[in-house]
Amino acid sequence: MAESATPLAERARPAGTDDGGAAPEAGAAPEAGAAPDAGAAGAKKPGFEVRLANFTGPFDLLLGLIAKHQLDITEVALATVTDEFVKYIRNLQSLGEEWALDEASEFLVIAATLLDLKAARLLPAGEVEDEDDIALLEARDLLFARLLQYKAFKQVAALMDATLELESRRYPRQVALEEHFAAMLPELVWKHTPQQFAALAEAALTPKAPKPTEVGVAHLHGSPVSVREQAELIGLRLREGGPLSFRALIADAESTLVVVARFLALLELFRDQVVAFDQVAPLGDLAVRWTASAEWSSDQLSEEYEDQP
Amino acid sequence: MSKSHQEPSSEDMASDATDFSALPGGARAALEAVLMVLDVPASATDLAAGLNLTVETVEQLLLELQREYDGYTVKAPDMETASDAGFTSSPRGFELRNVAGGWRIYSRAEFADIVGAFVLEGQTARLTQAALETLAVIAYRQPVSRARVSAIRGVNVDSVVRTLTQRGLIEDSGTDPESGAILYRTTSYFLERMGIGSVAELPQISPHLPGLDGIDEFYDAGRM
Amino acid sequence: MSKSHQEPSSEDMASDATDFSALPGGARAALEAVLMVLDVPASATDLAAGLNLTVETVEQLLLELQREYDGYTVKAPDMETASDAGFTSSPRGFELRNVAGGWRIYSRAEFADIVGAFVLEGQTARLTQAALETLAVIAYRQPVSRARVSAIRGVNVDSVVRTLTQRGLIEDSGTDPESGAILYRTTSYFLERMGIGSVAELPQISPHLPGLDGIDEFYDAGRM
Repeated sequence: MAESATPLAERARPAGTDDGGAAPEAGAAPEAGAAPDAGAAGAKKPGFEVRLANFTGPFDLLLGLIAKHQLDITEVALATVTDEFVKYIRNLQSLGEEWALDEASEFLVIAATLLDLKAARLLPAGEVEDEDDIALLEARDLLFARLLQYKAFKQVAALMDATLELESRRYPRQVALEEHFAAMLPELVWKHTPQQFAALAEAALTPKAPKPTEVGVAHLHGSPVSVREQAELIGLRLREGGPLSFRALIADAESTLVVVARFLALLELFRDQVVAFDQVAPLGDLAVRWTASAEWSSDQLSEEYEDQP
Repeated sequence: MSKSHQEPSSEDMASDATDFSALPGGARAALEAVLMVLDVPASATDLAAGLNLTVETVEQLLLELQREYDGYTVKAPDMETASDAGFTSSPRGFELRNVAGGWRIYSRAEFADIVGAFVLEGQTARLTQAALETLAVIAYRQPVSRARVSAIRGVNVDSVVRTLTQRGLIEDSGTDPESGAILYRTTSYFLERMGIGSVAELPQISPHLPGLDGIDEFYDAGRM
Repeated sequence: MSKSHQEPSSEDMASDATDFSALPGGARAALEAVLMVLDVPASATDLAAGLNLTVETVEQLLLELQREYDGYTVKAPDMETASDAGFTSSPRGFELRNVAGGWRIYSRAEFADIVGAFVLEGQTARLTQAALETLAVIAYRQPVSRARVSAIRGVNVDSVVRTLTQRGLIEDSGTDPESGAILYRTTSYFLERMGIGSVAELPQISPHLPGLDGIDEFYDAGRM
């Protein structure tokens, strides 16, 4: 866009050296850059020390615990981490820290996360037998993915911090309008009576109710989605476009409900032996193939989902 | 203070142009004069409309001024229009930058300590870790709901979002048609504070996020 | 936005001077950086104190800059300190003026028509709803800082406060001793437009609305 707009990553790096290390080191190793809390705690420092003002969340703490033990998440010695977590909480209590409800619930999320991780770890690799096992495996992957994502955001947050810090050293020229220009502004139209003005003030000063956190109610009123229609759609696409991945088949789904309907439709189609599935690697993309004759119609589907959204 | 002008085509405007040769310093100085009164970045288009010059001319003049303030000798053989731009070769105390889609004058970063002593209200306080992470998620996932940001950060972000809004770094950008949730996006003030032209200039997140392109889908499926 | 420094004599400060030779453009550029962002005129004494230079040096530099902006060739045989000031011989679009004992950079008078047209384009005679609400909050909670008004309104009010100041409806009434933030109050022009004699005549509003103390609890929860 402009000469002045150097890509951030390039500028953020020199910042560390220019400022004598005052800004977070953008190019630092992931662990150090990502988890200042853990970095501060260091490998040697006894106890897990987190200042409450700096505490930002369960993933933060979890990452900190993992980073501190310099372990890959898949090899985390959970017993150690869990012990340490409990110790951390006891320590906070002994310090007489007051716990706000928010913070307490955040810690509960950590506990749950650790429990998930532990449960997932209990599953012996490569011996997936029943659906519960699969669910556990997915939970572990999901958790792992979330941790990685959180870590990535933590890293870009550090980059942004360095950039904001660097940029704050430039002050914009922002001066009052020179008087002769100010005098040229159109005369202000003022129609408010003191009472109207007071009403305005009253409204402006009334504390606003916090904006509602969304509750997912949309599905309750969603338009019905028919499994049969979705089966028809899938059939059409597979016959025309050859094998498609499940991902591709749901790419245009406008809601989760449609995704679910297409999934159910696929199961139906599989039962009716008109499609086949290929999966190259475990947990890899699922390729769906049309195996029936071109004359198939959705009327041949079982009646199970008839008229059910 | 900038705004979009209803423009006749730039050719029309040039034909009807102000006679800058009668003014001291010509079009370059006129542009400089306008830059002096800006209180938000102004685009080359707005500046061109206000000065009755073509956008191309203004862009060239802006680049000339920018280089001159930075101390480059602008009278190069290939820049004939820069004939009166002088031979300055030491940087000025200020710089002209193109940020958030517009141009604006800033004091040079090297003098931050000195300038800071004169500016009563220093630049806003540094953001906390929580605020930075929330801002990062919103910047990369915008428009995005608080619930999604919370899911990524693993904590409730309501109060942080409120503070970021108060500081003008993010804003309400309507509601999600499906969930009815308020969606947030970053503001042009955010771009200005980051010194970038658009969010596309934010550093790529993918090197930090190996192989997780499809994570959003995962997310909606398994919300904790 | 200048601030008067508690000054030891300027000689003391000079002995403890900043090493400007390490900065690009030296002391002259440092002075220029300060002048570029100063909102209200600053005296040579204030500038000298802030820059850790003697008043004499600053006065000389100010005159040099003034002449340079006006297009004089400043590298004259009798001005050895101006060695790096360049050979500019065409006037800049801005000028350095000494008004009532203070120095400030203004857009050059010759460009008043062009600058005026640019500034006034799109200006309306009406206050926006955001401006009105902000004015109402300031009127009932004055003196009050921008940060506090932002907290009450939930959005950044910087640009609206600038507009209200520009319109002469509010003014700077000193700084908060604790935070150093500028406090704003309504002006006599505001009273005139409201048709009342003093702010005490503003109609009562509900006493149950958060006052300045209560607002903290409501809005400052999100630590930044």
